[in-house]
Amino acid sequence: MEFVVFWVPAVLAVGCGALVFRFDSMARATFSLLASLLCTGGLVVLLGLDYLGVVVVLMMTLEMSVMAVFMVMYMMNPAGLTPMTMTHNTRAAAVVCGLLFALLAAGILSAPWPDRRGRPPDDPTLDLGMSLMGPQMLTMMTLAMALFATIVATVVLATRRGRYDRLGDGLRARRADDPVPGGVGR
Amino acid sequence: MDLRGRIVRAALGRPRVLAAVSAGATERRLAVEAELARRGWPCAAAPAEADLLVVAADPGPGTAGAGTADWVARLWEAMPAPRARVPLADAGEAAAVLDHGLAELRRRGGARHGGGHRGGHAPAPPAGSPDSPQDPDGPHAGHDSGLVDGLPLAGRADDRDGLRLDRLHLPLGPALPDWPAGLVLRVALQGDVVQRAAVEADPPGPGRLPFWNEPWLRAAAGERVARGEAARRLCAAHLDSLGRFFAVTGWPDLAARARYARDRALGGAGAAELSALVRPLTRRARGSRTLRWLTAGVGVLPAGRARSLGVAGDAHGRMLGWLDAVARAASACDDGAPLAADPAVGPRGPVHGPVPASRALLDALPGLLEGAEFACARIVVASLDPDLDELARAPLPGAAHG
Amino acid sequence: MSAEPFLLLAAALFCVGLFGALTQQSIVMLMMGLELMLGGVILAAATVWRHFAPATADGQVLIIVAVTAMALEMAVGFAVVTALFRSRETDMTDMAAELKE
Amino acid sequence: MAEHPPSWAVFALPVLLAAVALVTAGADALLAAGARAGPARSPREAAARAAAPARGVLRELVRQPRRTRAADVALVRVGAALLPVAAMLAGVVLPLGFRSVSDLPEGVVWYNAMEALAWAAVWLAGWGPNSALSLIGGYRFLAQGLAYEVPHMLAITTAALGAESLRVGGVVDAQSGLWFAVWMPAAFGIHLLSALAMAFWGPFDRPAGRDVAGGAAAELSGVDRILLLGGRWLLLVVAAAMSVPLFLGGGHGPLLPGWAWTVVKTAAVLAFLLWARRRVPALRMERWTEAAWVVLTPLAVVQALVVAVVVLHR
Repeated sequence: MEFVVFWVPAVLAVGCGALVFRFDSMARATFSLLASLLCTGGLVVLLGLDYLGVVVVLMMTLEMSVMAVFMVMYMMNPAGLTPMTMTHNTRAAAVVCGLLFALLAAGILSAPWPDRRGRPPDDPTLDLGMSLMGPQMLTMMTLAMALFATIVATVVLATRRGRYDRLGDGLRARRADDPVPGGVGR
Repeated sequence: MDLRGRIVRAALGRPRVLAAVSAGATERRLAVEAELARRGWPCAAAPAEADLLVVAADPGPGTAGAGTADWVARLWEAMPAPRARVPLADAGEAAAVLDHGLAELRRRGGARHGGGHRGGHAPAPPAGSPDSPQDPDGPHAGHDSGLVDGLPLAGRADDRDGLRLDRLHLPLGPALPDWPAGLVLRVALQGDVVQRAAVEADPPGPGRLPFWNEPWLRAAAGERVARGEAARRLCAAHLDSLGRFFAVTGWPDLAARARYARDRALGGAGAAELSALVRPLTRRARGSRTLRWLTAGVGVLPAGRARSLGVAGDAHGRMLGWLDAVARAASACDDGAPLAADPAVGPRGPVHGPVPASRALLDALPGLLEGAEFACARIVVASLDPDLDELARAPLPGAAHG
Repeated sequence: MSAEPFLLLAAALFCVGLFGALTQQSIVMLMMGLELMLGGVILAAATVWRHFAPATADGQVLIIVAVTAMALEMAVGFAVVTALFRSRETDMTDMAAELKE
Repeated sequence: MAEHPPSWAVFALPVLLAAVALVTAGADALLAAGARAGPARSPREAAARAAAPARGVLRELVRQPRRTRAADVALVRVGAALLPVAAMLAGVVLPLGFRSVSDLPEGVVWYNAMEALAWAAVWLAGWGPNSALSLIGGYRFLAQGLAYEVPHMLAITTAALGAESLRVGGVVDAQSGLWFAVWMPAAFGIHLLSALAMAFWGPFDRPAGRDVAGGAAAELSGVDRILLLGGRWLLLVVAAAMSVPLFLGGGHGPLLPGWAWTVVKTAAVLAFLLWARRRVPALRMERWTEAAWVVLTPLAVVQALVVAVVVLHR
């Protein structure tokens, strides 16, 4: 049973991951990546981290769905109805990756892994919460700052119109001048 | 096998009907819609969900006739089996034609499972929207020029947001749900934003009076027409427009009520009954702050232009105008006095203007549609609701019977 | 189950992702490769937490960081692509405007 | 306090959810027909009207599936099938009374993750047929998702915060006294809105709206159509039913047993949604997104803050 529960998602994860770069349709590539990451999330649950596994599933579903739209918008040849050859250095990359995998595998199989120290807490989610939001909150604060900076940076990068374009010099306009008026008018 | 036959029978008992309506067939469309509502048969929004195709399309003059045959044939191709198709030549035959269609559908539904000769491959209709079968570019088309699977690929062009994304050319209409019959808009879409639109109106064949203008035209021709009859027609015309408007803004409940009132108006209900039907409709539509929030500021016409077209400045205002006119007309339905021939103002505007009122509305469309998102574009079209019947060569006063 | 199969799988995901990231020309596809690599990291972190250090939450925190990194990488990636798409066109119109003068 | 359910519950859940979905759809069809053709003249006519969804299912079963040109059939199939599966999986944590099929330790997050699968499902079903209108439906759902998801997450987080538990059973237990709907009304309202939005139904039905000829479902026929449109009803039922354990006290109530209270409350929520749908036009995302981000999200944050302060001082 355990064998099936591990190997089915494992094979699917790697298989779908490889297919991402084989498919010539953007939609298929994106959702193949999603399938791969969903399997990863499932395996994280299998490892006893229910909360994080489900969060991975949630985040990846939302991310990949949005990604699909950007893919269709920006990729050359969105549907990839014509075969897509947008690769370079395939051979060198294959050699590098093969070597890396061999190296990692050798390391994994030969390393003298330490014994387990301690035992899992009853509620790993509580444990995670305490270490994220506990006395210091350092990790959480850093992540929050990073997220905030990203929001600002991405908006600056992606938008063409600033608030002076929208609300006029001096920001006096009562309603923003947008190509499509929003619901609140700001 | 009897069980299977019964399942097919039950399943097809109330088929979904798709009406293919060309310009000039307004009366037949109304008859079909009223009959469907009476029987509780659903109206299909797209060929994929339709079982029965009712063709109320005249072969128009010249090339337009060939065009009509073409789009109807494509609709038919896009319907999955079991399916049936019936022509409707006269509004009075609607009930008989639907009965015939149902019998035909049941026969085919049975035959498919018996003989299986209709089974096998589903037809492969062209890509694009179900109602715009000539659309050559599916959205799967890419940047590169060339053909894939026989479909040309989309090119890039300037867009509203300065990104130069793929542009998709496709015709909207003539068989979109809640769409003016006969209207085809050739639009360039980027995502769901209309970048450019051109109107292609298929004028109806000669020989039929525009249904909504009929009382005024007849009065102008010297016939005695009761004022109440004109008011009734006006009321029904605006209720029809309101039905479309509400359907397109996504308020199916109010759309259904408007259409029920319209069917009653055309079915000869008295002024009291009509007013009772119209009053709650008006109150709800007027009182809905959500509707105002959603449709105010959509499809804004400059004041002068709006005045010359005889409509209000934005979609919400145009809807309010219809509501007022409907309420007024509903109470005047029983007026027996003769209709004066002179200020012949039909539902869309003056009946005898140098240019048909709907032509002016059509000319206003492309400018309003550019840069609008698809949903807004639909609302703009529904809020102007041009009547393509009017584009037939307008019969001169006194020659209406010619 | 023991830790090795999980770690091998994580390594495989990482390498497949790396292959994609190295070979793909377009930024978007490159990001897909990065996502896969981070998927491998997530799996490895979960394995390490489970099999070697369950008493502390370090492995879990690492997963949170990796998930955040994925989100950030995607957001920034698409913002950059959007900016590129836009600037390429504005460059061209700027040039056109200069020519006119 | 959650008891272990019998093993047949796994099989009973889909049947039960489908039955509730069919009844809800029937009630909606009855109301719709009443608006279009006047009140039913006989009980027989009313029954025939209410049977419309069931007849629709039969009808699609005898119909051929159809294919559009250059369609990606595999993606359509995956998308259409994913929607009901996601709804069922989300329903796993739904308690009937005080028992659910599986009271997962982080049931609230599970529910959120499963309904999020609808994003992928609807987009795939819209993209697959290679048809402009159906793709517009797919795009619209993603825009809708971006609008509703953040307030929605905050709303259900608020419920979990109030109960200090991510377990749905725990949230129900915390409401043995005061219902959450009473002291977190904003979160409750937002959850109802997002229930409609995630099922792209009612005022949020634009992804499958009639103005795009059925949107994501425009090109589907046969089993695919049943799966997508049925999945949508299932999602609506699950999301509406979820508001009962999260905000309306689950099975808590006087006199009646827990399961009966769950049924009564779920029916009340569904009836309210059916009624509300008839009162409001559909919300377009180009207007709604801004409202959701500028008004609802801060509102949800403030609500969560208030609840957090209350919980700290309890």
